[in-house]
Parts: sequence; C-alpha cells; structure tokens
Amino acid sequence: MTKEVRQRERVIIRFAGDSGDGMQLTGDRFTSETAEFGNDISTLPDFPAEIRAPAGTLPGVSAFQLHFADHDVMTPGDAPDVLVAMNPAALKANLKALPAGADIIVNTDEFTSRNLSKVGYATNPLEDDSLSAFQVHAIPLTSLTVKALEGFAITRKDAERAKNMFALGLLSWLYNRPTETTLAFLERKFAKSPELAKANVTAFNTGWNFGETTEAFTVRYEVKPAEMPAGLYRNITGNTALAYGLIAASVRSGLPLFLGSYPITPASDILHELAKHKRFGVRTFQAEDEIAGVGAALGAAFGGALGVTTTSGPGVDLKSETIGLAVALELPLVICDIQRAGPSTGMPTKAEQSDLLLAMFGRHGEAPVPVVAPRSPSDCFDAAIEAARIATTYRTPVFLLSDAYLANGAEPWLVPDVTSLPRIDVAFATEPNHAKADGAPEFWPYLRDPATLARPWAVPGTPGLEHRIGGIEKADGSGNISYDPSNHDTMVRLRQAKVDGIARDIPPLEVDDPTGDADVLVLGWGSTYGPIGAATRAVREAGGKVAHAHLRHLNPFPANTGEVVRRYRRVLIPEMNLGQLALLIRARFLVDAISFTGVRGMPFKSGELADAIEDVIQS
Amino acid sequence: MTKEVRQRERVIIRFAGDSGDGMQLTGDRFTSETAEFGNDISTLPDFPAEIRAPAGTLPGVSAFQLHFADHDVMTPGDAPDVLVAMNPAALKANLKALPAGADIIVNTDEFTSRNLSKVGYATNPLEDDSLSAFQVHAIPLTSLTVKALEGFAITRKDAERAKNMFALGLLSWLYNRPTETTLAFLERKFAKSPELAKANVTAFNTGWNFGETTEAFTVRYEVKPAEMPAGLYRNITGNTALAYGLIAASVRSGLPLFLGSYPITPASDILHELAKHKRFGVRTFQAEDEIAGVGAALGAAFGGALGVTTTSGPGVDLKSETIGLAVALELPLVICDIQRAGPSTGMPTKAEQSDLLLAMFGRHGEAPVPVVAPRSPSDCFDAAIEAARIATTYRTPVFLLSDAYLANGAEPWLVPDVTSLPRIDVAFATEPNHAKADGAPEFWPYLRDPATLARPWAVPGTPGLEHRIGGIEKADGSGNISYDPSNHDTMVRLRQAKVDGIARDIPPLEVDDPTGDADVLVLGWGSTYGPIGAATRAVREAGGKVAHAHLRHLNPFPANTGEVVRRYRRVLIPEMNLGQLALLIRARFLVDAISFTGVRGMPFKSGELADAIEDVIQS
Amino acid sequence: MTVPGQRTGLELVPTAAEKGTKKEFTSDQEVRWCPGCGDYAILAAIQSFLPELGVKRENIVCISGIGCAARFPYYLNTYGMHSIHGRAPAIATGLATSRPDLSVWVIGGDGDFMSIGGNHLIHALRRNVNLKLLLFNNRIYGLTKGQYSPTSEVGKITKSTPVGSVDTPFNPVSLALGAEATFVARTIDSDRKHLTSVLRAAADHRGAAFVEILQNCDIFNDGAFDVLKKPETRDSAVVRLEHGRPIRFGPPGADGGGQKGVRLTGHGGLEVVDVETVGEQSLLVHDETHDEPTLAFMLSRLGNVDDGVTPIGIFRSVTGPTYDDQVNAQLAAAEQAGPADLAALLASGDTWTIGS
Amino acid sequence: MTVPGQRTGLELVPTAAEKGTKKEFTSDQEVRWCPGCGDYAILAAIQSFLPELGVKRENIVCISGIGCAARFPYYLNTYGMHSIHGRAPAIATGLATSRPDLSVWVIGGDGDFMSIGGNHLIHALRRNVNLKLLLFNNRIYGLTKGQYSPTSEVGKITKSTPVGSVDTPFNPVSLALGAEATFVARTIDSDRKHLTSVLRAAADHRGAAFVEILQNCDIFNDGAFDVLKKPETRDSAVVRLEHGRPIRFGPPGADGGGQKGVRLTGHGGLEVVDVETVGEQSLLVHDETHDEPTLAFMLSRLGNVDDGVTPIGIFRSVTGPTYDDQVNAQLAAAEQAGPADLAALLASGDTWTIGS
Ligand SMILES: Cc1ncc(C[n+]2csc(CCOP(=O)(O)OP(=O)(O)O)c2C)c(N)n1
Ligand SMILES: Cc1ncc(C[n+]2csc(CCOP(=O)(O)OP(=O)(O)O)c2C)c(N)n1
Ligand code: SF4
Ligand code: SF4
Ligand SMILES: [Mg+2]
Ligand SMILES: [Mg+2]
Repeated sequence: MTKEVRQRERVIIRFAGDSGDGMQLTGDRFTSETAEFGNDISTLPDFPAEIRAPAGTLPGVSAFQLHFADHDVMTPGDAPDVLVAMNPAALKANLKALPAGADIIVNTDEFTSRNLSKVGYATNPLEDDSLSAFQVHAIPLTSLTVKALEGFAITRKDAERAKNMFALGLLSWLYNRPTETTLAFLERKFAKSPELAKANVTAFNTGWNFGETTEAFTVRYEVKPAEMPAGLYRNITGNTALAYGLIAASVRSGLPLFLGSYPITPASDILHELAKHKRFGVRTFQAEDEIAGVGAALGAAFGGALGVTTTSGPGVDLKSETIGLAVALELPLVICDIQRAGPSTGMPTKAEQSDLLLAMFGRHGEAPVPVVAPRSPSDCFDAAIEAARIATTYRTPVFLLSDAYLANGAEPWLVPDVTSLPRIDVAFATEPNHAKADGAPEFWPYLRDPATLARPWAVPGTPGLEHRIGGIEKADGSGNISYDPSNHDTMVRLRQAKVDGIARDIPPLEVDDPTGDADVLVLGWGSTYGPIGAATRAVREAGGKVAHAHLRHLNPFPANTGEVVRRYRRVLIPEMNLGQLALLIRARFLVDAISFTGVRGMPFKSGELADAIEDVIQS
Repeated sequence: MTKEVRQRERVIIRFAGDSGDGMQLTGDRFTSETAEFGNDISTLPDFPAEIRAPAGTLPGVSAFQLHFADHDVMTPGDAPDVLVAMNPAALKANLKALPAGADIIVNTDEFTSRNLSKVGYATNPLEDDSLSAFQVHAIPLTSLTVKALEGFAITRKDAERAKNMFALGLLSWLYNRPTETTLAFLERKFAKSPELAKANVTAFNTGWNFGETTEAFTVRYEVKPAEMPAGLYRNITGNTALAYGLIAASVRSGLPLFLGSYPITPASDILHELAKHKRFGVRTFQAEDEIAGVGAALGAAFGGALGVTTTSGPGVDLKSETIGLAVALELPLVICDIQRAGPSTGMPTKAEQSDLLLAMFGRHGEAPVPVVAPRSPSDCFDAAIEAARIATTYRTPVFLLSDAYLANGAEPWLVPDVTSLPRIDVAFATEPNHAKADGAPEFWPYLRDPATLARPWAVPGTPGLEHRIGGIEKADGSGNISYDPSNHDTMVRLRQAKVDGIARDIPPLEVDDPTGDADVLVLGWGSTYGPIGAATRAVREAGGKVAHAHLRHLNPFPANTGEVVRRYRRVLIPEMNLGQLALLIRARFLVDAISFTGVRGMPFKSGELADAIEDVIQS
Repeated sequence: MTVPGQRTGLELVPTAAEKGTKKEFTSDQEVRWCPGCGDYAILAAIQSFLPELGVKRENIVCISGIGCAARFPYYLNTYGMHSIHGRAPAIATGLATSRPDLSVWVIGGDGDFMSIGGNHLIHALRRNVNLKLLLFNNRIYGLTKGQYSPTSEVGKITKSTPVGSVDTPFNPVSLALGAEATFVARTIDSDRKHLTSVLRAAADHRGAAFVEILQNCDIFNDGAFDVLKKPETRDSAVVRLEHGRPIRFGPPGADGGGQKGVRLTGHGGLEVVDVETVGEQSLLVHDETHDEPTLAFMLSRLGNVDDGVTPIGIFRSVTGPTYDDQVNAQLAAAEQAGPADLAALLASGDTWTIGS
Repeated sequence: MTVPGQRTGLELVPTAAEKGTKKEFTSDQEVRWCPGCGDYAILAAIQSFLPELGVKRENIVCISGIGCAARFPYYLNTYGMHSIHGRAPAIATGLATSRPDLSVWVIGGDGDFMSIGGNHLIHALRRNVNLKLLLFNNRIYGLTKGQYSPTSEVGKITKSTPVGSVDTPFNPVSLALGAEATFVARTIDSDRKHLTSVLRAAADHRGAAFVEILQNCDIFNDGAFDVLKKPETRDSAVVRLEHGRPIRFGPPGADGGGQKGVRLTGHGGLEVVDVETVGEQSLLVHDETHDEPTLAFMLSRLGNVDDGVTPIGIFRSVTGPTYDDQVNAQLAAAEQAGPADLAALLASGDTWTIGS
C-alpha cells in the first residue's frame, strides 16, 4: 500500500529504553542518517545517574532526544513529537514530557505485568485509556525481531538485542531517511562476526518494511533538507569539541599540551578524548585528586607547556588555592569547569550554570581570573582556543565554563579550515630585560609588557634567566619578596588592571535585533544560547520585538557591554542559577536587569522563555 | 629638678626594636599601666614576617603601637607622637611613619658602625642632621642599664636584656603612669629567680629616676583618665575574644565545642587558646590539613557538637567543598576566617578584607552561607556568639570574618555579666515527625520548621530517628535522594530562602548621624569600624556632616539596609580590598555607592579616610 | 586480638536489650548497584553481621565518601552520612572523637580511600582513631565509569589509559602498615564466612581497623579476583593467615594441610616452600600481635592477585592507645582539676575596675 | 645504586661545559632563617654539592611548598618555585613529566610533606616520578611558630598541645617504603659528608628519591637530635647503613668496628647484639638493592631518635620504570605511529558534505 506523505518543518524524536536497550546508539545512528540527508540537527542524551540501575526500573531509563528540521535548529527541542518507548519504565519516565497528539511507539513485548508493577503501573496503560491523548503505535518489537532472525546462527539474546535496529528501521522509514550510513556502520561494528552483522541489517530492513506494510502507520513524514553553508560537516559533542579546541590551541601555539585532571562527571570524557591523542604530544596525567591535577598543570606551565585542568564544580572548589597561586605566579593555565547541578554532589549528570560567581570570586584575596563560556556544543572548540589565547597572551589562569548540557549535547559542525584558526604567538623570554645598578644585565620576572601588562615567561633551561617565583607578594618588576605596603597595593591593582585590560582585546558584544527597534534585551551566557535564540525567534514570529545578546566573555565584559545594556528599556537575563550574571551586570552597570531563573538541571524550554519575554515586553 | 607638666588629650607611642629586645612585652606592660590609670586604649603589635630574622636587620624589627587618651579611642592611631627605637633598624623602619616634631628616644649604644651599615645607613643619623625635624633623645639605654645592675648576680646578657625595663621606666615617668602592675608583674614573671626580678625592678626604677633627673627631658605629660562605663575591665585581643565567644556559645547552648583546625597565621592563636580550656569540654583537633579540620568539625556537628573551624584565606579555599556539603546537609558549622593579605600566600601577617566575596560565593552551585563580621577586637566575642546562634538556629554553616588587625589588636573590654549573654536554645529532634502512608510514624530529616525553615537535628544515639544524609540532592521533606527536576528547583530556592529569612531575626542597621541631617553615608564592615569612626569624628569636629553605618551581618543584610543606603545623596564604602561590599550593595540596591579602597595590609589611617569623606561631601 | 583488661572496640557503646535482626538493619532505600556487583555480597554480610554486635542500632554510624561503594550507608538502617569524595575518614574522626558512645564505620572505594582520600586515611590510621575503615577495592573507578585507580595493575587499559597505565599501584596493606596502623586485614567479597570473621575482629579492635575487601566490579573490572575465587586456582592463590598457625596454602597434602608453606629466608624475606620437603615445623607461624609491623609487612609483600599468591586474613592486630580515648581522658582530667567557670574565664588576666 | 646500562637520574639533563661554583649557585637573596637554624647547614651543603653534578644550572629546578624549609628555593641561583603548602610534589610531577631535561628537586618540612602534603608525597613515590624529594624533618611546625607535627614524639608539649600530643607520629622512612618508594634514605643536617653522599646517590637514582634530613629547629624544637650529635651519645645512637657491609654501630671495639651489631631474629624482626659475643659473620649485611622493601622496612623499625638508636644512610635503592619515562615513551611511540594531522583529526568520524 502507498501511504500519505505529510510535510513537516521540524520533528523532535525521543528514543527511550532500558540502559541495556542501546538507545544511545539508536539515536546516534538516526542522527547521522538525518545529517547525511541534510537536515539541521541538535541532540541531547539523557543518561541514568546510576551505572546500571536494575533492568526495567525508572532509574534505569536511558533516553536520547533529537531535533531535526529544514531550517537551522537551536535546541534539542522542548517536547517530543514522537516517543519510542522500549518498556513501561521508558513510557512512564517520559510521558509527562509529551504534548497531546504526540506519537508513541511502544514495544508491547515488555509490557508484562511484572515490568508494569516494577514501575508502579496498576493497570496496563496500553489497555486503559490513560494514553487516549496520544497516537499510540503498539508493536511487539522484540518478538517481531526475533521472528525475523529465526535461522540466523546467533543467540536468542543477540536476536532480542537487535530490536533497536528494528525500531531504527521503522523510524527511518517513517521519516524517509537514507540508510547507507547505518548499513555501513553495522558492517563496521560487527566486522568480527558477519552473522551478527547480517542479523542486525535484517532487523533494520524488517523494521523499514514493517512500516511500509503495516496498517499501524498510515502516513509518512518528509522534512526537507536545511539551507546550510557549504562544506564538510560532522556531528560533535561539546566535550569532544572542547578537547579538539585544546589540541588546536596547542598546535597553533606550538606549546605541548599537558592535562592534569581527576575524573569527574560530566568532565571525564575530555580526559578520555585527550588521552587518545598522544601523537599530538598531549600528556594526560590522571592525578590523585583535583589539587594535584591543577598543580601538575601549573608545574608543566612553569616548564613552558600549555597547562590545562578539566573538572566540574566539586573539583573547582578544591583547585581554588592553586588557581590563586597561578594568579600570583602569573603563569598561563586553562581551567575547564563542566558545570553540573549543585550544591555539593547535587545531581552530577544534570546541567547548571551556577559556578559563574565561583569562577569570579572563589579564591581568597583579590585574585581576578578571566572567564570565557561556550554557547553551543561545537562552540566549545572556539571557546577553548580563546581561553588558551588569553591565558598564554596575558600569562594568567583562565576559566572556561561549559556545562553538562553542552558537554553531552551534539550538533552538526562545519569542520573549520585549520589555517583559518587563530594563531597564538607565545614568545618565551630569552634575554635579560633589566640592568643592575652596576649596569650588569639581569632578569626581572615581573617587568611587564606595557601593552598587555603580561610578565615575561622564562622557562627552565634558558641560561641567564634563572629566577624564583612564589605566592608571597612580589616587588613590582624585580619579583623579589616584598612586604612593602604600597607595593602590595600597586601589585593588587596591576593584577586587576591586567585582567580588565583584556577588554581591549576582545570583540564587542553583538546584539541580534533584526528590526533594530526592540526595547527589550535578552542577555545570556553559555548554554542558554540555543533556548534563548529559539525563544526570541518564536516571539518575533508572533510579531514581538526583542533583542538578544550573548556573552562569550564574562570577565572582563566586552568594552561596549554597559552601553548595550543601558540602551534598552528592559534587560532580561535568563540563567540556570539564581541570577549570577544578573548580579554582576547590576553591580557593574546599575541597570535594573530582570532575572529569569530555572534550576532544574536541564535547559530552559524555549516555550517558557518565550512567555517570559512576552511578559517583559508587555510590562 | 621639677619639670614642666603639659596636658595632652591623646598620645600615640610606638615601641620598636629587634625581635629579641622584648618590645611586645614592654608595650603590654605600658598598656596595663595605662589601663590601670583609666585612659581608653587601643594597641596594635607589628610582628616581623620571619620567625627570627638576623639581629639588627630591617626584617627583624618588631614594634608595638599604643594609643591612649582621655576620651574613647577608636584606633591604635595614625602617626606616633613618640618613637622608642632600640636600634638603627628600628629607627629606619619606623621613621617614615613619624610626623614632624615627634619625640624619638634612641638607644645610642646600638648605633655602632656595624649596625648602621647593616641597615644601609652611610652616616650615623644621630650625628648628621637627618633627624632635625624631630625631638631626639639620645640615651645609652644598654650601658646605663648594665651600670645600674653592676653587683647583681646575673649574667651580662641578662643585664643587657633588662634595658627594655629601663625604657619602660623612663616612659612610665614621662607619662606619669602607675607602676604597681609592672612591679607586681616582674615579681610574678621572675618568681623563680628573685635576683633577676630585683634586677629588672631596679632597671625599671633607674629608668624612672633617669627621667626625673636627666636634662634630656624638660617636660612630662599628663593624660587625664577617660570617661568609661563603670565595671570590671580587661584588655583583650580579637583572637582571644573570639575564642572566649566560642566557649561562651558552647556554655550558653549546652553543646560541647569541637574545633577542627590546621595552624595558619593569623588564626593559629585561636587554636592555641581553645586548647587550654579542656575543662569546658572543648576538644581541639589539629588536623592533617584544612579539609580534615572542617570535615572533622562537620562530623562532630552531625554528632551534636558545636562544630567550629578556624583558618585564614588559603585554608578557606581548601574548605570550600566541605562547606558546600554542610550547606546540603544543613548542619550547624562556624567557619572563622581571620583574613590576611592575599592573593595566594600574599603577606601572611598583614590584614585585608578581601575574603568577603569568597565567603559569599566560594562554592560551586547555589550554596548560600550567612556571613557575620566583628568590628573591633573585643567585638569578636559577641560576633562569635552571634555566628554560633545563627548556625545552630538555622542549621547552616556560618562565616565569621575577622582579620589580622582585629586578631592581634587589643582594647579594654568591659567584662560582660555571663547571665546577660544571649542564650542559645537548641532542641534536638527526639520523636518521629511524619506518618507513613500506613500511619506508622517515621522521621523525615528534611521536614522544615515553617518559621525558620531549619530542618530537625537528630543526633546519632536517638532511637527511632535513624536516617541517612548526603550531598546528593534530597527530596523536600523525606530527604531521600531525588533527581526530580522541580524538586531540585524547590530545594535550591528553599536553601536560599532559609538564609534570606535570617534578616527577620537580626537587628536593623543602625546609623550614627548626630545631627540627623547628613547627606553622605559612610558604610563599612569589619575592622574599618575604628578608622571610619575616628574619621567621621574628625570630619564632624571640622564642622562637616556625615553619617556612619557599620554592617555586622553581610549575608543576609539587615532588612532596612536598602532603605538606609537609598536615604543618602552619596554612599561611601571604604574597604581594605578592591570594593567587595560595594559590589554587593550596588547589585542588590542599585545605589551608586562609591568605593574607597586601600590594599596595603594595614588599617586605613583615619586622616586619609577623613579626606576621602570631605571630598565626597564637597562632590 | 583483644588483650584481657584492654578496652574493646565497642566498650563504650550502649548494648541493645536484644539483638536486632537483619531486616531491622536494612533501610527502605532501593539498592542501586549494577546487577552482580560485589557490593551486594558485602552489604548482605554486614546487614546480618551488625546485629550480632549486640549494640544499639541508633549508636551505629556509617560514613562514606563518594563512589559506588560509598552508596553503602543508604542501605543500612542506622545513622549514616554519604559525604564527599575522599573525606569520610576525616569526618568520621571528628564524630568518633566527640562521641565515644558510637560505633563508627567508614566505607570507601579504592579511589575514595587510596587516591583522593589517601592522606586522611593514613592519618586516621596513624592516630589510631577508633574507626572501622572498610576499603572496597575493585581496582577501578566504578561510579565514573571505568578509569584506572591507584590499585589497578600496571598496564591497565581503561578510558583514561587507552594504551595502558604506567604507574605502580599501592598495596593497601603495605601502605597501612607503613602508616602505623594497629589493625590491618584483607578479605574477599564472595567469602561470606571469612569476611564476617574479619569484620568481627575489626569491631572488637579498639582503635583504627583497616580492612581491604577485594570486590568485583561486574561492569568495568569483571573477574579481577577470579584467581582467588575459581575452584581450579583459588587453593594455590589464597594464603589464609591464621594467628598462631603455621602459614600453609595450596591443595591439601597428606596431612590435610596445604602443600605449600611460607618460611623466613636468611636475609629478611619470605619464601614459599614445599611443606613435605621442609617439614611443617620450619614454617613461619603467623603472629598478628607482634608489636613491630615488620612481619606483617613481609607477609603483605608475599604476593598479590597479579602474581596469584594473595594472603588474606588479619595481618596485624595490636593494642595501643587510641586518639579519641586519650583526648577524652585529657578532658576528663581537666574537668577533675576544677570547675568550668565562664565568668572567671572572661575576667582572667590583668583586670581593673572603673568605679561608677 | 645505579645498575650499569640503566639510565641515571641526570641522564637526560644537559651537562655543563664546566662545573659551576658554589658562588654561582648562591642567589642574591638575603637568607631569612633564624640564626643557628639547621637549614643553613643543609643550604651550604647543597650549594656546594649541586655544581658537582656537572649539569647546566639553568636545567635545575627547585620546588617547595610553604614553611621555613620551603624558603629554600630563594637561596639557590637556579630556577625555583615557592608554591603553596603541601603541593610541591604534585607541581613537580607536572614539571618533571613534561620536561625530562630538567633535574627537579622538591623541598618541604614535616608539615609540608607529612601533614597537608602527605597524599601527594606517597603518590609521587608510588609513581616513581624522577624527583628528588628532600624532607627537612625538624619534628615541629616552625614557620607558624611551634605547633606539633605528624613527626613529633608522643606527649609533645606545644602551643597547640598544652598538655601533650597524643597521636603516634609517622616514621617517614616506613611510610615511604609502604608507598612503594624505590629510593629511601635518612641523613642529618650537621653531618655534611654523609648528607652530601646521600644526596649524590639520590641525584644518580632514576625515579623518585626520598631523603629524610633530620634538621634542628633552634627556636621551637632545639636539641631534637642532640642524641645523634653529642659526642657522648652519637656513637651508640647512630646506625650507619652501608651497602654490602655488616651493620655495626656503637663505640669502636677491638677490631675497630662498632661494638654493637644488628642481626635477624628467627621471627621476622631484628635484634641488637654484642659483636664480640656473636661474631661479625652472624650480623645482617646491609643490602639496599633488595627488590622487596621488607629488609629496608625492618631497618626503618630498628629505632628512632626517641629511643636513641637511629639508622641513617640509604635504606633502599632499586631501579624500576619511572612514570615520566614511560609517559614520554608512550608519546614517542604514538608519534612514531604516524604524523599528527590536525585537519584529519577535526574531520574524523562520520562526516558529510553540503554542496554549494
Ligand atoms: C571532588 C570529587 N572529585 C571527583 C569526583 C568524581 N568521582 C566520584 S566517585 C569517584 C571514584 C570512584 O571510584 P572508587 O572510589 O574506587 O569507588 P567505586 O565506584 O569503584 O566503588 C570519582 C572520581 C567527585 N564526586 N568528587
Ligand atoms: C593551606 C595552608 N595552610 C596552612 C598554612 C600555614 N603554614 C605555613 S608553613 C606551615 C607548616 C610549617 O611546618 P613545616 O612544614 O614542618 O616547615 P618548617 O617551618 O618546620 O620548616 C603551616 C601550617 C599555609 N601557609 N597554607
Ligand atoms: S560500576 Fe562496578 S562497582 Fe559500581 S555498581 Fe556497577 S558493578 Fe558495582
Ligand atoms: S623557626 Fe626553626 S626551622 Fe624556622 S627558621 Fe627558625 S630555627 Fe629554622
Ligand atoms: Mg573502585
Ligand atoms: Mg617542620
């Protein structure tokens, strides 16, 4: 039978199942088929907090959401149009996210009374009318797959496992995806056992044909390719992009990359990624704790390496004292904080933006540190390079604030031309820079470059520049220990001036205000970029006028920031915290910025943001 | 011969000498004579950073400054009227602090060419005219003392050592101090060797008689007793007062005091003091590091103790993660930060107010902590009790921000009547507070008191209330682990609301504005109280109008703070940092507060503050 | 080993009217470990063993850091704290020192205790605080999904060491002995009987008791201890240390004891010998009560899982003054010396009166 | 002990055209220790010893934490970092791993290394990073004006322990051995010759070399080591360990060697014996090269300053793979395997092209 084909501008699909059901892989595959097809995409996995919670339980549910469209996509989407639920737990855990009318594809084989009671379903939701608001497609995915694979020389377990490929085939048919990448992938993945490869391919095709033939689906959907700049694309997560950015910074600066780190969710994958790239001269040191991790990175920086440490909130707490030392030593250091929900252990796999003030002020004494934040998964690449550029140019520790949402989220990335990347020129000191009273040349480690106020970086092994540095206050210029009161005052202000001066060296804050006459500004930073962008778009489509500016540099602010925020009648600052950027903006510019805050461990829904913006416009 | 006697309202004396010269003791003695006499007093020692820098060198100079008057004294004084310099180093190190016309009493015996060259004097300042601006009294203190002690059965070294008593005797004569306390002290101190006691008494009397007889002094000074509330007084330093305050809080709350600490300047003396008072049931634990110190205090708090940790900036950095845990556990904990000059090791013996934002924001996630600050050495007593009251009442960690200036500075203290001290009522949970679905009673560790939002404190050993707490987000009420997004949002806001709510439970911000019509407000916190007070007094005496308000509570602010700061045309905030309170006031109240900052490791001079205030009044 | 007249670990902990049941010691929280995790066996053993101690349940406290192992307190129906990574020994030190009436158990993984928490661990051992410190050593970071740990064997391939780890691991027993520990033992998750006996001895010990429990991580380091568990290898791999008995292991010989034995060499080491050849009398007789840890240390070097031969049991158990007892004794002495008079304290030192 | 064919500690450090002088190795900074502090002797010894190494001065780096001892780097005219309390071993690990051409010396006091920095120390030792770690052990906190430390004897009266400390101190040598250290030695500030010989061996050792230097604090713990220094006591107190020689000490006997000797007991310990009675041949012959640290550990328990008998010298010196060498070998291997192509890296994984 031929089916009706409906056009869609955008579709949001969530694959949900047990940790063992391979939903992440299914999502990844559908993503590359869709990328191949030419849609724009944004994806977000939702891992369970436990390693392997007992099968079939709510804590054990693993999900993957994908948003694709014929135009540029800014978020993984608010509410799924389609939910694939491999078991009752997956259905229950995700139901509240579904809008009325959404499609639900369920694997009926798993809806046994045992599984139902495991998650507290008194009655089978497929049989009572609790799902009446949705289009339910009840399909025995497991048994259909097993049946299709009868005769294959594989275990029953392996046959059952292939059910995710059946589901993928079905969805691929439903949205008319190109299947080559998946078939190629399966050949690669099961290269070692051709039988398994054949089986999974068969499962996939059976799923596709099932869609073709079954009554269960009367329509197919088509989502036209999106207009995207020409070039080579790949899908990339924030953590991978961040790791690549650090490697790129190392290549472009000629400084060997040294990572000192201690594993912590959601930052560990950066360590894992960098550990693979030894051929780039990358040294990864898994330290005994976070203090040793940042300490080793600082030691390597003293030796002339690009010293980096990666962590999340609890680790930043522990690194505070060493970061303060780096401020006093004025050595380059990049601290990557992949923010997660706090305080304390909080919700380790969930996202939050609540470490901004920690990055700004989390050290004793006056210890200013520049702060940079990426706005999207692929932007982690550029943000990492920028953090390294500032650190090495100004001889200062720099905070790079990503978060769990960016870290695990993915989007298509137009692979940049390497030669187009910023080049980072680091000149080590090689000569004495001062003359003793008797005219003899000597080296002053704290004699600053008048333009940047950066001090010379003389690495061990350089003859004639032997010097000692430390955390005790140093005499301006000579760097000798000094307890002189006014010298301390001078040095405190010099360190502050050096960081403030970076404002001269960063692009102005750009405002996106198509009509140019909006009187409400939405100011954001970090991972709220997507949701805010989608929200402003929605507001504008509804005829509203709103401007959007997004800060890459949180310290110092771009030079024009004050001028920008003062230009608008109202400034709305949405943050996944209790208003940390708002506090800085209000203090600095005395603008009555309005905070819109959500601390739920997940990105804002563009819908709720759009409403908030409308309210401010009306106000 | 009888000498002219001149009246003085106030005198500032600085005793300076080599670390070995016993200047601290000399100052202490003169202080108690002066207290005994009935003047008001403020004192400040100035220790060398090194333990024992080589004798006769500038780093080896140890000084003690004392300000006494016939009216209430607010600071140790800007510039000394009299400098006692026991050697060339002491003279050179302190000369720039002296106003023209000041008296200088020098020990000529130490002005040997060797000692002079040690500190880079090409010629003897007593012989060239470099001291012409001062009244120099050149006296061979050492030889006079040694001569006076001929015939005593003591070593030459001991005889020379007694020169500080000679100097004390001379000064005591000069200002007509009662000598009983000193004579009694010497008997006590040398009880073991009567000969030494006699010798020092003799040295003291010889000094006194020398003043009486020598031509070198033509006038004596008289400073009338000050008007002070009746009662029993003692002199007390900030660190001692803080330690006593903690003991008092323990007594008044009935909670045993547990101090977990790691030595660090300038906080160590609190550990030393508390270690002496085991009979009060005080346990002091010298931990392996700061993290263990605060951890042990938190563990003790879980067990029902008044858990306290004492440290300075570098230690606070390290404690951050554990303080965040305390925020999540909602257990009482007092963190005493005796601030010193940072960043990093900075100038460990010098004062700064640069940990305010660290106390506010130095933890990942949204982790609000109340902050309390003492304003004078003796006020550390009351501030410590207040910190303990808030911590135990609201089941929260509390920061107590003192600094090196308060810690070592001393002033007379009207010893309080113990029964007048605030009583701290802590009710441990003893009963279940909730009913299961089946009606069975159970204990919910996060079921809050509606008034304070504090959670119940159920200590191990209480039958039926067994429960588990941790740093992972907890379900509101039950306290079970919860990854529910909206529960997290609720809990984050509840923790914030609990701390904000303390504003209802603290006195309003008082303003000192005698004429009631000043239009400039000076807003301060912590140890700037004295200098600001002295400065406003000076401004008013010069006919200017200025109001002064001083914050004891930095988080939350007193409820009327916004109203107060908005009431004035200009708000000036002097701080020994780069404007940390100013940032909080500006952000919170959008008032264009003016920062006046000095980061020199020492208190403001009331003179510079008075000028700054005048400028603002004129502006 | 408890010496007559010497306080035992639980001496100051109030005893229960009647022994509790395993059920009473099981909390209502759903256990969240991977199916098949070795932690389940340890949990079951401890839930049934704790009631046997006969002390009041409300006087037992379990404190952990962070990690899979560290979830332990949630599943025991006693007082508990799931604290932060590595800090449990420090937190427990404060609790135990201020509350001698509590039985305090500290639980952590090899990352928690040996990596980030190493310093707190060795200091707690040195001070001999009355704590029971249970190391769940699965030789991997479980909760963070499989990085190598300070107890992982050299060459371990993990996410963070894709071409193999290069650092020498700690031998937790050796480290504890080098840190002056008074009680040091090793046992295995799957050997319920041995595990329980070791824990009972630990509970009896007054002072810091360190117990390394070899624990299987099903997901990221499965089979790490199979050589000690598999019937075909375990006899020749596991060396059971029993106080007062000659050290024998291996498949049973003619006399029923193990065919292999351990003997002192002439140059300060140990050697494995064939019992029949050398005779049992020449074997080393285990003595856990040596004042000096030298013998225990030697035994800790006999071998480990990587080369098969792995001693388990109590390496050292000596009685010595504990930190908490002495601190509390100093308090008691001070309180004896005179009353605590706050008014007198405040008015101490030089005082003067300003008359009204 | 360096084994022929094995890399020495300084192998990859460029050698100087000609040896420098003590003067060249002395910085222009005024020394700020108390008159009479033991640190002066150590400084003088090191300033004259370093030039002997014959490596370029600019390739020597000295890293310290915080404390009196930690001021050391300021006085050496090499590269140096005075870092923060306890962290020097971690900082140095990063430097040494990324710069094999440097000779890295780490200096700290007993608070710096054994208290707050204990964990970094034992992990640096375990990893066997090519660092020379010098512990200046004065058994007190000097810079903070006299609190007890983790090496202070029990019962020590200090500002923080007015009625005496109650915790068992660490034996730094035992702890280091328990932490898998490959080179462990002890020497004395005042014995310039011995100090220098030990440091030379440490410099030669490839890997982590831990040297405990007993150092007198004139002000807060004066005389702590007098028993090892006073002519009337030192002979019977100091036990000099010399590789390959029977361990003898005490006043010289008939044969010129010390009257006392050290012998293995039958139950895994050591005993002090009278040489004339037992005969030299029955004495323990010191062997610092044992693969297992058991013998070295035994010697570390022979005694300490508190009971007089104190072994000094090299307890252990064995060669093993170092962390930094292996990390760099892995890098070299990877670089061999193929060129580092950034463009290829960025374009790795599934890609697709959007045509223009
Ligand atoms: C300060 C801090 N650093 C890192 C982490 C991340 N983390 C949690 S558990 C863990 C180690 C887990 O390994 P282990 O202690 O052996 O316990 P296991 O999971 O194997 O039982 C790490 C690195 C954290 N929670 N806190
Ligand atoms: C994080 C931190 N905690 C505490 C201190 C204070 N402090 C400085 S040195 C020191 C210990 C000094 O003792 P030791 O390490 O033995 O060195 P010594 O002075 O005896 O040579 C302490 C506690 C500090 N500087 N930083
Ligand atoms: S990851 Fe390993 S240690 Fe953690 S619960 Fe799973 S099996 Fe157990
Ligand atoms: S305090 Fe002690 S260790 Fe420090 S410099 Fe003085 S004598 Fe040396
Ligand atoms: Mg583990
Ligand atoms: Mg010391």
